[in-house]
Amino acid sequence: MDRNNLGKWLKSPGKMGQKYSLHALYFCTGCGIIEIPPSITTRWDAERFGVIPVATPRQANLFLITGYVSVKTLRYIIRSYEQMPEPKFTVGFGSCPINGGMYWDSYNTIKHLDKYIPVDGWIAGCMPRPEAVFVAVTHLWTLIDKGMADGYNKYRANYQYYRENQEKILGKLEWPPLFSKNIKHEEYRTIA
Amino acid sequence: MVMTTILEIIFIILLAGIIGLFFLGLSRKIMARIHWRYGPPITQPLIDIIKLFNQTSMSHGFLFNFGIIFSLAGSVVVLLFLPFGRICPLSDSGGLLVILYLMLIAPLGLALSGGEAANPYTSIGISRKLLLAFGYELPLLLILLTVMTHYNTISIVEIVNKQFQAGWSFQHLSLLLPGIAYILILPAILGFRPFELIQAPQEISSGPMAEYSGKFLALTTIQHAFNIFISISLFTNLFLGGAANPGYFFLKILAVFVIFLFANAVFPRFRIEQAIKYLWRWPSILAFAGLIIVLITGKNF
Amino acid sequence: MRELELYFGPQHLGMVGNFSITLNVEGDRIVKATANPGFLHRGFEKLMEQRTWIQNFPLVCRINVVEPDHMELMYAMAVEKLAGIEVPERARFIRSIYLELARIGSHLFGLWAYANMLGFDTVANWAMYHRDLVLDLFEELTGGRVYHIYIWPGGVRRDFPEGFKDRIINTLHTIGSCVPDYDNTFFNNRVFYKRAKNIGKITCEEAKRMGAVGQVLRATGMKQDIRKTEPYAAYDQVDWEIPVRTDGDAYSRIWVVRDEMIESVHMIFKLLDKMPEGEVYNKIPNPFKWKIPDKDAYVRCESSRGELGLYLVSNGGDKPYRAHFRTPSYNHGLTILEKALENESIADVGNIMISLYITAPEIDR
Amino acid sequence: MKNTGQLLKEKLLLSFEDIQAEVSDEHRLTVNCRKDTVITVLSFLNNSGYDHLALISCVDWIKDNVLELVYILTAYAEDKGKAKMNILVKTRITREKPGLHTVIPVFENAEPYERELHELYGIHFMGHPRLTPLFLEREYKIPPFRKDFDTRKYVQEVFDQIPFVEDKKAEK
Repeated sequence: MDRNNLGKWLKSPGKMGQKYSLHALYFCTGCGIIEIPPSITTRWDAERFGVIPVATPRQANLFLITGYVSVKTLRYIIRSYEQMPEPKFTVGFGSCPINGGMYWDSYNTIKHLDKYIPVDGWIAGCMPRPEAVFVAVTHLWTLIDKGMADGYNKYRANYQYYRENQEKILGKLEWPPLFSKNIKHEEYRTIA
Repeated sequence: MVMTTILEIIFIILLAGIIGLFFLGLSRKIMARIHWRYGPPITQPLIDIIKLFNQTSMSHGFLFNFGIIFSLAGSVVVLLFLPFGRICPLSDSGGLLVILYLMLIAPLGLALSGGEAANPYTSIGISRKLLLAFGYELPLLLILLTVMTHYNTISIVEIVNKQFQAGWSFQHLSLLLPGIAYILILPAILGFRPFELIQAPQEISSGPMAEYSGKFLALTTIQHAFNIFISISLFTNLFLGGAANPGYFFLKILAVFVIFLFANAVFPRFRIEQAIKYLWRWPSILAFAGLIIVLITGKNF
Repeated sequence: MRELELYFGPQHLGMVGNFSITLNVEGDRIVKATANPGFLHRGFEKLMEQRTWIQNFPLVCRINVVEPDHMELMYAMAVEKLAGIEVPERARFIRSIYLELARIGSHLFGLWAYANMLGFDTVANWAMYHRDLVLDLFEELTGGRVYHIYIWPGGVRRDFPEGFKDRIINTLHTIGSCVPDYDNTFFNNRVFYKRAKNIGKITCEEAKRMGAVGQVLRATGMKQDIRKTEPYAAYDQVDWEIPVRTDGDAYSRIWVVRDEMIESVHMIFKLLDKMPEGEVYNKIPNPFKWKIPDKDAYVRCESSRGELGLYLVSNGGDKPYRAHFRTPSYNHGLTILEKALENESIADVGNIMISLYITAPEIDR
Repeated sequence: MKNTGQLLKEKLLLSFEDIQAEVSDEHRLTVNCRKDTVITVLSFLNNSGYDHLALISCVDWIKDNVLELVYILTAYAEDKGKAKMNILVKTRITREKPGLHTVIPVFENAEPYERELHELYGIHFMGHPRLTPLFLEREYKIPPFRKDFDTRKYVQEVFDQIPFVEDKKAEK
């Protein structure tokens, strides 16, 4: 952990800030939420790594998809994800968002979450232990350091494809598209 | 003369920001220890702010941006009228009444900004914030009136000076009741439990903050830090005798803050009507009684 | 005054699980509340029809994540009833101890949720820590922290390990020694009393009419507990009391939960004293060829939220023909919640919801 | 000495003509009745003290081409004999256009159960105030809990057909 490395802070404050201040959106998408209270309270205390749950997507930059995603939840996941300010990171928690896990033949759960929104990392297992959350967080740090946690750029660049997939499952989405076309990362910087 | 004033202004704003953020970090650390946790580093609020400034921010229109700046400016202006030890940039020009008036600007600014966001939780949060402000303004006004009558001045610097001569206000029997009343309403001014109902993340999704992202959230955090500094400094200046040098003053406000933090840890939050009922009952009665006592006993100075 | 439609959840810090309520509010008062479940619907009962009798065990425990153990018990009991399997005496005691530990864990989780809802982080953190101590016991006993799959048709999967009895006693003493702390800071707190008293009030008559069970019913003064009326496992072997309160509001419900937790601790001590020696497992037929005669069964037990039932139908095959769980949160979350929220303040939505002890996965299944 | 179940069975058989009742277990009474007498049987049982509707379930007997509805009743009672009883009231309806009267007037908490069965089995409950979707987001041609709905095939047809974004990009 290089949180106390002042040189790095001066060199790239944005990156360091994103690393050590991960505000996780509190959204109980599935049964994985049962391990979130232990990991944010006394026994494991995620706050010492700067990970705290926040109430609204506007304040969050880490989206923990805790467990299986039913079709009805997917709509709200997309909605919340699009509301989060960039840069934002998504981590799938548990086996179910990876490939359906236990519910591989259920008619109401999404099998591969990354077909609908970009996911930066996965935590496998059912149920992953709270330690696994911390392993994921340290991996995410490495990814942010190397600039590889760029799911949000991918979302922007492939927005049309993602939106098509979303509409195939959910029917017509009631909110307007976030981007009018697929935007490349460099292009976006010049617009914004 | 002008130069020193400007330097003092910059110094006090920086200092208040640093101390406020330090207090925020300290509160997270101490609360964590009370929870039997290790807690975040004390610089965590600063890290959060650095991150927030490096995020994209969603604006909801002109008033949304303006309101935040307005409330931040309101807090900054209050700072200039508060003596910090001997440093007080605008001590001659203002008094308690100005402070009382300016302290209302910060919630109003947030209300302006949140009203533009058009999120129902934001509007509920703002109505709670304004109601709570009305709740504590009444006893606060009574307390300040008592203090002003007792010391026969509206200048806060003079009040501090008089306390140097005659001991802290708490040692004056006639100011005991208002002092207790101030202690009772201070959690409400600080937004501590049991009055932590403005944000109340479990009830109204962090209320006025619900729509803030990126730099707006950073600015509101800084404003919150200023607010903590201001409310505790005012209390220290009025009742704990201020201080002759900044170091001593800092120790005093630190002690006050930590004591209120402990109270914060052992209460759930009120509902808004219960909070108002509480604020308008005991603190107001005590402050009013204090005012009458002071009026009867007459001016001491 | 203008009526406003407010969406409470599913993304909300005060939500228990993935659940949503649509509130019609006038000012601060709720005019009408509509529960909107289904965010966690996985079609469990359909999936169970496609798996063999034994394969279903990993599935059933995932129905309610807060308290998987009673789900296992329910399924095992139903299978035992259909197939006519007996459970050894020692296994009955182990089941009871295990289920009571699960009840304590679940109640501590509920306490976390409730304290957190009221903004009482301190107690919330303590409760979660104590729950972790209970989960440590489970981990040693079964190998899993959350999902255990410990109860099996014909008994339990394995006996207590060496010295496990002492560790249970140690853990319970640790938790028990903090009860005065909890009482002083939380249960006897004046602000808590003000927040919870007369909130979400339902009378005994209403509760019966709307199918309330568990704490919600016991908080209205009705002394009903399936552990007493239809004893399963080893609950008829020891003496214990049903804690009851009479006011039917959030305050009484939380106090019932607290009393129940303490009663559970005492019960575990009594069960440990009386526990006989012997086998813990009656052999079942080869699970790959296991066919169960053409019958149906309804079994029920008292989970930490109230009456939990399972209607299980077999058509003589190697898979269940139909399974239907009757979960306690179902009526609490869909009927009583809508009634209890009427004319309350927005600030109390989460308060009432958690005091009714609703868990969303149970409703949706 | 007859137990509670036997007594209740005799009482039921006296009051109703076209029902079969059977005490299969010590604490279990199964009642089979026609679909139009369900509501009267339930209200009779409610008045005799079995006032807790625990569950309304449905079994799809596809070979006989019927849906079997099961109402499970227990009692809120401190009297041991009564509290132990489980009463299963069963009725059979056709699979095509299934419909019967709602039991909400008798048991208020039947509302969500009936809504669920409407959604998952396609049973229409006449007189139900809101038969709106409860759990499901997508629409299904065959209600998903019926035996002829094959969820594995459905998963293959719907979820597995959606391409990964990388594949899609490579295509273009």
